[in-house]
Amino acid sequence: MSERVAIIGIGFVPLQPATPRHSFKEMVFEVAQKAYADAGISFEEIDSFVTCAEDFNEGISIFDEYTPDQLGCRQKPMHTLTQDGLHGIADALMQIRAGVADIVVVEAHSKASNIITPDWLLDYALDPVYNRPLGFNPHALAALEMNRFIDQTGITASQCADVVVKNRLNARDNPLAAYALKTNRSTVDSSPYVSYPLHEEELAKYADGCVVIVVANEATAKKVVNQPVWILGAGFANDSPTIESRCWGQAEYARYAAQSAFLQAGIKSVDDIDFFEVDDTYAYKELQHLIALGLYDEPVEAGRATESGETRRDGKTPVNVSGGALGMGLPLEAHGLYRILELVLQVRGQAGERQLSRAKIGVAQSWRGVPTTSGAVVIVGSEAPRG
Amino acid sequence: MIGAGMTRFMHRALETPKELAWHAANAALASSQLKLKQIDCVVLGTAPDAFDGVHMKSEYLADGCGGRGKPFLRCYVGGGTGVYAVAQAYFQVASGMFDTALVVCEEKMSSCQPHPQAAFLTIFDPITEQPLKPNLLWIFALEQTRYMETYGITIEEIARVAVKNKRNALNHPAAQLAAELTVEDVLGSEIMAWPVHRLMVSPTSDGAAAIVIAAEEVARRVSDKPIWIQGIGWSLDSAYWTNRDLAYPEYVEKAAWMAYDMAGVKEPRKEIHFAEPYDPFAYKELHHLEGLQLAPKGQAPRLLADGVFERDGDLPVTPSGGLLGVGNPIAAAGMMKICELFWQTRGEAGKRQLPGKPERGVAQAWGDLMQVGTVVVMGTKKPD
Amino acid sequence: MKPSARIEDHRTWPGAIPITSTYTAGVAGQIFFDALKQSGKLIATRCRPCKQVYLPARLFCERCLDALTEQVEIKPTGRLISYTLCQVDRDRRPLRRPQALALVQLDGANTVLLHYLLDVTRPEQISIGARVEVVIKPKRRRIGSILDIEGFRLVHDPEFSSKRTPRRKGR
Amino acid sequence: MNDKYAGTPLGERELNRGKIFVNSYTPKLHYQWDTGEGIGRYLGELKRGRLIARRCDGCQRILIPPRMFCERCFRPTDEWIYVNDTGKVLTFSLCYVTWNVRRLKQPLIPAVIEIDGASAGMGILHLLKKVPPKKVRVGMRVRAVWRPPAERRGSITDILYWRPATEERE
Repeated sequence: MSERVAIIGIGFVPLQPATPRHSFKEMVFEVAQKAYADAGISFEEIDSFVTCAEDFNEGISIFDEYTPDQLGCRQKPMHTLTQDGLHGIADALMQIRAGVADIVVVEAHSKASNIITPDWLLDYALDPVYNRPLGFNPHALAALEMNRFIDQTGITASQCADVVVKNRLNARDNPLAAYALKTNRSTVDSSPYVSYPLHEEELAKYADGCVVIVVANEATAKKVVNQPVWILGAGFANDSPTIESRCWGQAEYARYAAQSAFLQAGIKSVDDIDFFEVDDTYAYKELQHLIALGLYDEPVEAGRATESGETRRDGKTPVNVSGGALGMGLPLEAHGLYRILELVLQVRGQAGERQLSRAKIGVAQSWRGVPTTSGAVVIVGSEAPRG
Repeated sequence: MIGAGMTRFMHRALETPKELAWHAANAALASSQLKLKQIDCVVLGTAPDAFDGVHMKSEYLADGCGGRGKPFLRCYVGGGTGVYAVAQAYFQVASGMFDTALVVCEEKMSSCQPHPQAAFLTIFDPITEQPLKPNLLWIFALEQTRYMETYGITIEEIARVAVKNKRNALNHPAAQLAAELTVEDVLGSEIMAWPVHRLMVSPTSDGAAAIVIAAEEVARRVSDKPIWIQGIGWSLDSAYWTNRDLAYPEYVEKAAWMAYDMAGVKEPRKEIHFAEPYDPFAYKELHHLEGLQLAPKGQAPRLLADGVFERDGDLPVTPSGGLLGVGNPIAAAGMMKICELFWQTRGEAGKRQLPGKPERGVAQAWGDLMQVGTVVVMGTKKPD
Repeated sequence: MKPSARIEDHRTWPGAIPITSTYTAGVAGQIFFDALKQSGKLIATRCRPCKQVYLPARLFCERCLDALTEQVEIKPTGRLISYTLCQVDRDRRPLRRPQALALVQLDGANTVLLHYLLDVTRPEQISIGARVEVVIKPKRRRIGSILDIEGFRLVHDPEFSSKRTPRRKGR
Repeated sequence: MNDKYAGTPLGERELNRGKIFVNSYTPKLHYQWDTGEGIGRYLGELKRGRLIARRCDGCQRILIPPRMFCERCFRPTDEWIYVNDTGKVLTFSLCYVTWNVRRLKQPLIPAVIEIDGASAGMGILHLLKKVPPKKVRVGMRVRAVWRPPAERRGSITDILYWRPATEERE
C-alpha cells in the first residue's frame, strides 16, 4: 500500500504578457507566501523543496543557485528539475512515499518576457550536428508534426483551429488568463502561417507567472484547513528525443505517462474522469494529447469531438476550461502547474464563473515544447484513493 | 546499488555527449547484469547546459541515457548533482513506484568556447555581479582565503591535498591528471588566483559515469554483493553568498547529518571507514571533511599532515584520486565518487583497493555559489 | 543601456550568454560524415535484435542500448513522411521565400532524415507519401557536415500520383 | 579494462589536422531581466552615488544587496536605509586570469567587502585597486571610488573600485 498524498496549498498570480514591476524572486516570494498561508503552514514546517527551471529560460547558468531564498528554504533540502512543474509534482509524491519528507513544496515560474530571443533558445535545443546547421525556425518542427498528424488521423486543420476558438473563449471566464478573446474559426484560419500548416494563431503566446504548490502526506493533509486534493497518480515519460527516430504524428511520451498515471490511480476508463487540462502549446497538440490519453477509439474522433463542442465547458468532456496555454498564456516550466492549479480550483469548487458542476476527478498533462518529446500526467481527485 | 560504470575522463573527447552518456550507461548495465528493458526509470544528472552547448540538454541526452520510452528525470543542483542524483533515484525506488533505476551523469565541457571557464561567468548574478566580469576562480580563492585566514592554515598544508589525490589517481585507469608530485611542485605552479595555484585546480573534462540501483528484492535476486544506500542528504544555502561566512560550510553539515541520521551513524569519525569528499580545488577537500564531521573545524589540514587521510591512514580520503586526479566533468565527477564507494566496499577497486575491507563510505559533492551540499552514505550492510 | 535620470528607469538589465559551442561529430558521426564527404554515401547502422536501421549511423541502439557495429549503406531514395513551408526566420521575421523542410524515410532505413525540400514553394506541389531523392553536393564542396546534403528533390512517380491525388490542407 | 573505461581523447593536433569533423555555433541568447523593486532601487541609488540597504524588523538585520524579503525570517523587509560607501575586506584574491582565461600581468583583486552601516557579515562583491597586491589584508578598511556623476548609469560598475581608506583623500 502506498502512502496517500495530497495537495494542501496553492499560491499563484495571474498570467501576464509581462511583469515589469517585480524580479522573479519577488514574484516567487509573493506566491510562496500565499501558498503557505493557503496550506496553513509555516515555511519552517516544510521538509523539502523543488523548483522546476531551465538555465537558459532564466538566462543564468546553474539556476539552482537562485532558488532558495524566496521560498524560505535556506539550508534545507532543495533541488531543481529541468522539467515541467508536473514532473515536480511527481517528484514530491515520490519523496513523500519514500519517507524522505512529509511536506514538499513545488515551485515553477516564468519570466518569459525577459527572453529577447525565444526562438533562438529553441534553436539551441536542436541537435548541434544533424539538425541545427540547417538553420530554421524551430516551430517548423511542430508544423512537421502537425502535418503528419492530420495526414495520419484525418483530422482537419479547421478542427485544430476550433481548439483555439474554444480555449481563448474559455479564458474569458478565467481572471488568471492573459490572452482571452472571442474569436472564430475563420479568423484563426486566415491568420498567417508561421510554418504551413501551422497558423500564427495556433501558437500559444508566452506569459509570465508563478505557481507554488504544497504537497503533503496523509497525516498532514488531514490537519489542514482547506479540503485536501488527493494525488491519485503521476506519470512522466520521454520518447526518443532524436528527430530521426522519434515518433512523428502521435504523442508517445503522453501515452506512456498516462498509462502509468492511470494504473496508479486504478482508473480503468477515461469515462471516470470529469475534466482534463492538457497541453495546447500548439492547437493540434490538444487533440494529439487527448488521443494519447486514450479518450477516443479512433483518432479522427478527437477532431469531431472538438468541432461538435464535446470538449467545451458545457460539453460531455470539458477540456482546458481554464483556457489552456492558448487562452491563459504559456509560462515555460510553470505550464503544468497552471494546469494542475485549475484542477485544484475546480475540485475545491473555487473556480468562480467557470466552475464545473461535476469536478471530482481531473487529469493534468504537460509537454515541454519543441524539440522535446517529454511530458507528464497527474490525476487528482476529491476523494482519497483506496489503499 | 548493483552496478557501476564510467568512461575515461578526458580533456576533450571525440564522443558526442549522447555517446559519452551511453558508454557509461552501458557499462553500468553490464556491471549490474541487467538489460535496459529491466530498468524502470532513468535519472540524469548533468550540470550547466552552457558546457555541452545544448538548451534543455536533459531532453537531448535522454536516448543516450536509455530514457527512450521510460520515465526520465534530470535533477540539477549545480556541482552537487553527481551525488544528489543518487538521492533522486533513491526516492524514486524507495517510493515503491519503480523497482530499478539507471542513473547517468554526463558532462562535455570541451564544447564550450573560448574556454569552458567562460560559461561560469553566467552563474553569477547578472545584475549585481556579472558586470564585474567575475570568473569561477574568484569564488574559490575568496573562500580559500577566508578559510585560511579564519583558522590560520598555510598554503603548504593545502597543497598536500593535490599531491595525495593526484598520486592516488595513478592507479585509476580512467584518470586524466594522475601524477607523482611534491608540495614544491604544486606551489611552484603558476598562481591562478592567489591563494590558488594551477595544480590545486581540477581540470575541465569530458566524461560520464553511471550506476544502477534496485529495490531490495530485485537487488537480492540479481546481485550477490549489493551495496546498500544507507543515507542520503542534501541542503542548499542562501544565494546571497557575499552575506555568508565562507570559513565553514554549514550546508554540508546539514546535508551530512541528514544522511548520517538516516544511516544510523552517530559518530561519523568512527563509523565511516573512508570518504570521497568533493575536491574541485585542493582546499575544498579539507573544508568538506570538516563539514562532513570527519575533522574538527580548522583541523583537517593537521590530520592530513599526520597521514590520517592517506590510503593506509586511519580514514582514507579520496582513494579514487578525486577531481584533482581523475578529472572533473562536473556531474560525472560526483558520480565517479559514488562508483568508487561501490568498488571499494565490494573489494573491486583493483590497485586502488583500500586495506582492511572498508564496509562503509561517504561521498559528497558541492556546488552552486558555495551553497549546496549533497551526501550519500553507502555500505555493505543493509540499513534498518 | 542609455544613461537615464530617474530611478524608475532602472527596471531592466540587458545581458546575454557569451559563449560559442564547438561540437565534435562523435564516433558514429565520424563514420557517417567521412563516407558522405569522401564518396557521397549514406551510412547507417543496424540493430538486428530490435530490427532497426539507424540513419545517420549511430554508436548505440536507443531501444536496447547495445553497441551497433553493423554498417549498412542506404540508397538515396525515399518517401516523404511530412513537410512544412516555414514562413519566418528565427527572429520571427517573415522570410522572402518560404523555407521548405521535409522528413524523409529513405528506403531501407527505419528512421527519417530532416532536410530541405528543394524547388518547392507551395503546398500544392507536394503531398505526404511522395517519392523523393537525396541531392548531394559535388565533392569539392563537401566538408563533412549535414550540409554536404543539398536536400531532397521530388522524383516523378506515376504509381504514386495515380494512387493518390495530392490533398490541399487548410486554405 | 579498456572496455570498462571507454572514451577517445582528442589532442589539438588531431583536431587541427582536419580529420575530425567539428562545427561551431554561437547561440543568440539575449535577455532583458526585470530588476524588480529591490535591485531596481539599488541601481538607481548607485547612479546617485549612494549605497542603499533594506532592514528586516524580524531579525533586525540590515541587508545589502537589498531585497524586498528576508530569506531568514521569510517575511517582507521593512525599510530602506542608506549605508556608507566604506567598509572592510572580508576576503580577497589576487586573480591572474580574466573571466575567459586570458593571463594577466597585474592581478585583479576581487574582494567581498563588508559595508559600514549594514549588519556584520553583509558584504558585496567588488574589486580593489590602488593598493599593492602584497599589501591587501583581510580586515583592511576600504572606501568606494565612484565614477563621475555624468558617467554613471545605474550599475554596480558606477563604483569603479575600492581603495584603502587610510591613504590620503584624492
